[in-house]
Amino acid sequence: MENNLGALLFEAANLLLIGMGVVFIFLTILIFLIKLMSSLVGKNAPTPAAPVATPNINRNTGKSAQDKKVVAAISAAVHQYRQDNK
Amino acid sequence: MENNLGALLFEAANLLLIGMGVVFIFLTILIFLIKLMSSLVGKNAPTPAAPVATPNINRNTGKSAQDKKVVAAISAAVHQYRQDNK
Amino acid sequence: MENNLGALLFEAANLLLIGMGVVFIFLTILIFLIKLMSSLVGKNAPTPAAPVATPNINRNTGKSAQDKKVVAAISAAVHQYRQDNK
Amino acid sequence: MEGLMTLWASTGIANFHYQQLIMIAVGFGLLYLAIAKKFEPLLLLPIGFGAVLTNIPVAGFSDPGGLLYYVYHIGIDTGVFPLLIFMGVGAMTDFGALIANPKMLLLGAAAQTGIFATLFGAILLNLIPGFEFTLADASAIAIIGGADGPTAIFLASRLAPDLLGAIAVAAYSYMALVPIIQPPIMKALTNKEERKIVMEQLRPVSQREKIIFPLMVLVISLLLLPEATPLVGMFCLGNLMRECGVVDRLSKTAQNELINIVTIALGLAVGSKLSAEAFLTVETLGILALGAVAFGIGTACGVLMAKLMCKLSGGKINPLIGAAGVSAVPMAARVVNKVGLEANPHNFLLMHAMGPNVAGVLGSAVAAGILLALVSP
Amino acid sequence: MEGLMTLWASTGIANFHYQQLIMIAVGFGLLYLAIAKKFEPLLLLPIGFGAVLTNIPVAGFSDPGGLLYYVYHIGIDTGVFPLLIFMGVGAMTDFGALIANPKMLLLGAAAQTGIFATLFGAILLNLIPGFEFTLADASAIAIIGGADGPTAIFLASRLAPDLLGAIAVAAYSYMALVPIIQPPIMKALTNKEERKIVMEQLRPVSQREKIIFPLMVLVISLLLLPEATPLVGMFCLGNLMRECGVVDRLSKTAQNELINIVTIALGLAVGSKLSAEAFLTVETLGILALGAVAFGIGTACGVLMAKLMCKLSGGKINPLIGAAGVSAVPMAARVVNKVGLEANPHNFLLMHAMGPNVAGVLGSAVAAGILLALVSP
Amino acid sequence: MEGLMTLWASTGIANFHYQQLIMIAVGFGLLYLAIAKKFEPLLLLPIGFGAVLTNIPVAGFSDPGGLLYYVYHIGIDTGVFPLLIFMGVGAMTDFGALIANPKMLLLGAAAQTGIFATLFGAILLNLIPGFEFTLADASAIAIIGGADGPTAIFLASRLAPDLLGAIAVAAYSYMALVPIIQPPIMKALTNKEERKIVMEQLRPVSQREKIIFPLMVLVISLLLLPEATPLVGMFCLGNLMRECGVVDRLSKTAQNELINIVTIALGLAVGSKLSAEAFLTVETLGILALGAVAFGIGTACGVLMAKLMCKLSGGKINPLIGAAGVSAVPMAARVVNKVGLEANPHNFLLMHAMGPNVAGVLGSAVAAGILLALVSP
Ligand code: NA
Ligand code: NA
Ligand code: NA
Repeated sequence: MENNLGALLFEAANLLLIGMGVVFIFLTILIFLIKLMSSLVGKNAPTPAAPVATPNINRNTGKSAQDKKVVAAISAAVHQYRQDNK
Repeated sequence: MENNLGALLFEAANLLLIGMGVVFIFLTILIFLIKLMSSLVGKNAPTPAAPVATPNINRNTGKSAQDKKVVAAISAAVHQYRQDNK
Repeated sequence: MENNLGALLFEAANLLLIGMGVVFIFLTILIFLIKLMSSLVGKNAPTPAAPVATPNINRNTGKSAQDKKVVAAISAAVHQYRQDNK
Repeated sequence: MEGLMTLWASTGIANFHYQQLIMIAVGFGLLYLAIAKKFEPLLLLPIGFGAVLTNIPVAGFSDPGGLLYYVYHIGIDTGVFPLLIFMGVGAMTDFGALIANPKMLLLGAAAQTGIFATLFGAILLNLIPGFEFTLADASAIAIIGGADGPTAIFLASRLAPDLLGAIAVAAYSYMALVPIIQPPIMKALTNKEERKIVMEQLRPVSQREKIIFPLMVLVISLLLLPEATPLVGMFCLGNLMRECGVVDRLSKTAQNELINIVTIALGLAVGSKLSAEAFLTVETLGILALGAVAFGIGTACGVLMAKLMCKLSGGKINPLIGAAGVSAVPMAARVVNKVGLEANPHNFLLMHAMGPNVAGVLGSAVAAGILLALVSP
Repeated sequence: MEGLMTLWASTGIANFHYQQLIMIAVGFGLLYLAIAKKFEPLLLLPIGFGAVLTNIPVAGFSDPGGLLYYVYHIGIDTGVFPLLIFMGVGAMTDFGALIANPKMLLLGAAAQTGIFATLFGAILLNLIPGFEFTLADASAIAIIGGADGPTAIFLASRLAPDLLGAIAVAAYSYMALVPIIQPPIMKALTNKEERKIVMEQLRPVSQREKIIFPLMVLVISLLLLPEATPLVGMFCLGNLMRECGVVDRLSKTAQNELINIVTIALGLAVGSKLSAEAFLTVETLGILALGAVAFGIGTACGVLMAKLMCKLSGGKINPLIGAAGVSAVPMAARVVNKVGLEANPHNFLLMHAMGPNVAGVLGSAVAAGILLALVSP
Repeated sequence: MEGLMTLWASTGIANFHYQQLIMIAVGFGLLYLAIAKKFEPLLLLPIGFGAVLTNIPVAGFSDPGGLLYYVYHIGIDTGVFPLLIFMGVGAMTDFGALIANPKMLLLGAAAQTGIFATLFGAILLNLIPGFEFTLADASAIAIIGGADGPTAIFLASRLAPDLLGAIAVAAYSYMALVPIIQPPIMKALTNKEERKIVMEQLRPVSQREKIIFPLMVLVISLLLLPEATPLVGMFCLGNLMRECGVVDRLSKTAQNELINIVTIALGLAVGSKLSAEAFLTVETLGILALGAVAFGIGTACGVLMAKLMCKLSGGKINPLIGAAGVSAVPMAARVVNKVGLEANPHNFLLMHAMGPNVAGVLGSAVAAGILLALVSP
């Protein structure tokens, strides 16, 4: 059992070294590739067409359409008022 | 066959008695537990935060924001009108 | 092989004839049935209750409710203004 | 020319048996009821369509390897589809009215008499030559009186798979016919004064009570009647997701996309059991007759229990709401409301009828559990 | 160190065969077409991704127990996924334009010539050493001319599973290439005067006609060609749910969440058939060539039939709309509209092209049914 | 009376073993944590409910033919559910913060030390009588330190299915406990000046970078560590669907309905592994203890690595963000933000912590791949 434990611990140490090594190698390669990629496409590329922004844009359109309606309604009301007060 | 029918009818009677008994016992226990539960947590607990209400609340917020806009637009229009009529 | 090819080509010709025949028969029957059906139910039937329209209707209701609000707000503003200017 | 012969040999025309044509007509009949008459269309439309498909010769929809074969064996043989539907129904059900007035559970209990009384009817039908219902068959038929589609399908898939198609069709048809079946019974058993009774407004129910309720039902069920826990448990899971307020995205999916997907599949799978051999039998007529009887007895017992409670409470309970105890949510509650309004135009019973109505769902799930525990297929 | 060796032995680098690298490049190529060129991205993106995954050594995506293995065997081997897609497409399709002008069905019929003519091409390729297409292979390849993805996948899964990957890729690629393939053929077969023809506005179609239409198609199909009912039937079910107005929640789910889920899974499963052994063969080149031929012949026959109808109707039909008969909904109808506008800037053919376009879907489902009935794998 | 005896023999009361009662109490405890304490309710609610159901006697939820039996074998045994969840999580993840500052990947790497260090702890526990963890068991337990639910479930289903229930419960519980576990460690390893460091605003990231990123991760993964590609690949597929902009409907479904449906099923299936035999063992206590250790070590190593990077960068990096490297998205990033605000009320670290946070997801998927490659069950 003790012996077995030693073997298991040795395997665990092995896993720790290899595992952390591969994790760091993997993610370090990724760092360099991201930098490379960004330097190739990132700077020239247009800023993202922010998909989340689309609904906002629509909503704004909605709002401004509404604003226009409000303004139109007010113009009409004020016009009417002027007529009445003439 | 007739004999078999008698046996089946006897079993059905058995099922009727036991079945309705268990249904009533089950639901009667539930009545008492609901009453117990309500007396323990119901009276003290806040009224439900009505999940259905949430959208309404949002909608109301939306509306009131809109109302504010309307009021602001009207104030502006009326202000403008006053200026014009001075 | 050549022989086999001949057999395959013959089968393909068979398929072409039967296939296009059945396609045309199938769709021609459908033409007549559609015409029959339209003459039986189409002319008398009301125009579709356009399911897509429902949300629009709601939206319109929303809009008109909003419009009413705008009108109400304006009436109030104008009324207030009249009062002020008396 | 050989190809032409092969093709002809594979046409429907050359392969139809007249029974299949009759069953396809039955399928179209169900589609007509679903679309033109709005009879429980969410289920009867896919059931009707499935009935048409399964009876097409050569196509083999319900043969091994066919679409409906897979759907049936994956979803109904395993019991998974009715249980998922039950979870979704749980997520759609508001027990507020029942928690505010728990005595309503007695009405949900009384209405189950329809189920157990129908057992006798099914067995007595064996006196007529051509009928040979076993006790398992009788139980699966009797559950139609529970007026609850998924419960009926679940129990039938366990006790009498051969009768499943007819039982499901009868259950959903009678649920759709509630506005026609119930009012005469309700009026025959009550007088106008009783129907006019206005009930006290229900107290508001706190969120905490609504959260604890499904857990309590689950506990009673697992202690008393574990056989009922598949149905009751999934129902409680759905209801807990609805009320707990922390998993709204799961609750929303259970009430919408998930139940919709399963409904399409369940309907088609039920329809696939409407084959000529299984449906064009005298037993189907028996099932339809017994289903009507079960509905009627359930309604009557619910109303009679409500009359008793009316007496005992000094006239505070309108006996009409007993009819909602058969479940058939929310149709039965609406019928109660309508009949109540006829007697007294200011008497809105809808909320009061929701209590017995959801109690009836629990009641028939419990009844199904008892039948599963005591009857073997 | 032993661990390090084990790890090295399990890296991709140590296990790649060059063919797998090529296939991964093919997968990335499909992703490029889907994302940068917007070639049918809903299908080609998951197909491309599946092609990458299935060719990763060691990972075993398509080995028993792997994700793509399950998805393929559950969804495509059984035929369930293409049928569910077909139901969803049915729920998205509006047959109004076709019901208003049913003669358009003839254009949908004529365009199927592309399918059957391609059979000869596939068989004649056997003259070239390296090709050994059976009649089943030839049929599965020819259906690319139907310009309908799920139909092609369904037929290929039945008649030539080994070619499924290449056939699906060819079908979706050519559907995306319709704006490039069709216009030259359309212009070569028509003169400018013909292209300028303005068609009469279509009458409105009542809801009742739209409800009866899918049922009618189902009936003809089950009488004449039961082998086509899996495809046609599920399509009609989707369309009936859409039009009947009583099961909107089911129709909405079929058109959205259900078809989206199935599309992801179907794409991955099709991609899993893009293994090096199956794809890097001379047969793939043959399939790509034959697919283009099938598209071309289908387009040409559609236009020629429309020219004939134009003559017979005294010039009331614009021959361009015949090209929409290959289906490829709605791309082909849009191309017709665009070519029409080039000839006459006030000539909007879109609605008129929708008739032959949806007729083409029915036409190729019927053609698939014939091939299923007459050709055995 | 016989029926009454049969019924009694089938009640829960007559069949309970006390261990089942304890496990049902554990299930209710999980429900309490989920609902009242809001501990990862999306998973812990179905897990808790599944634990209750699976321990009901007679009902047989997890016996062959029972609902949870099917759900477990279809979804977890095959690995399909965790992979679908991973795809959905990928579709919800924005890698912008990481692409803008790729050095953050080092923090996501450092935090994985918690996983590998815990291996020793699990093996050393074997010194205590009653513990007999194999290397496979130890690996499955250690992955709790990855703070990523689906990764832990996927690895446990492969390496130690018997411990799956306890491992999943520990993983989700500790993810919920991040706001309690992490701050003391973060404060012990940093001084107030370090915690006050304000970081530079991140540059905006273009859509093209976001599209290429998941493809790049996929390529590195398939070259270096194919065993990690099931997890990494499905994650990248989800992320690609999100960012590519041409399959929004698929991305939306993957993030909502699909992940919701799978979450309900996954939770129930995990709960079904909380049987008395599997959970009421001393090993569960060991798993809970080791999980806490793994979380602590991971947090500490992340912070220490961030301190090192702070030194090397001349004080431009706030060491707190290292704690987010364990993943537990987005909880850990929020905790970093909160602790940062305590030190400096104008220091908003949330966006900067999102980089290491999503890096931690990749890191633990890579770690899981290594364990799958080197450890056999
Ligand atoms: Na009931
Ligand atoms: Na076509
Ligand atoms: Na992690």
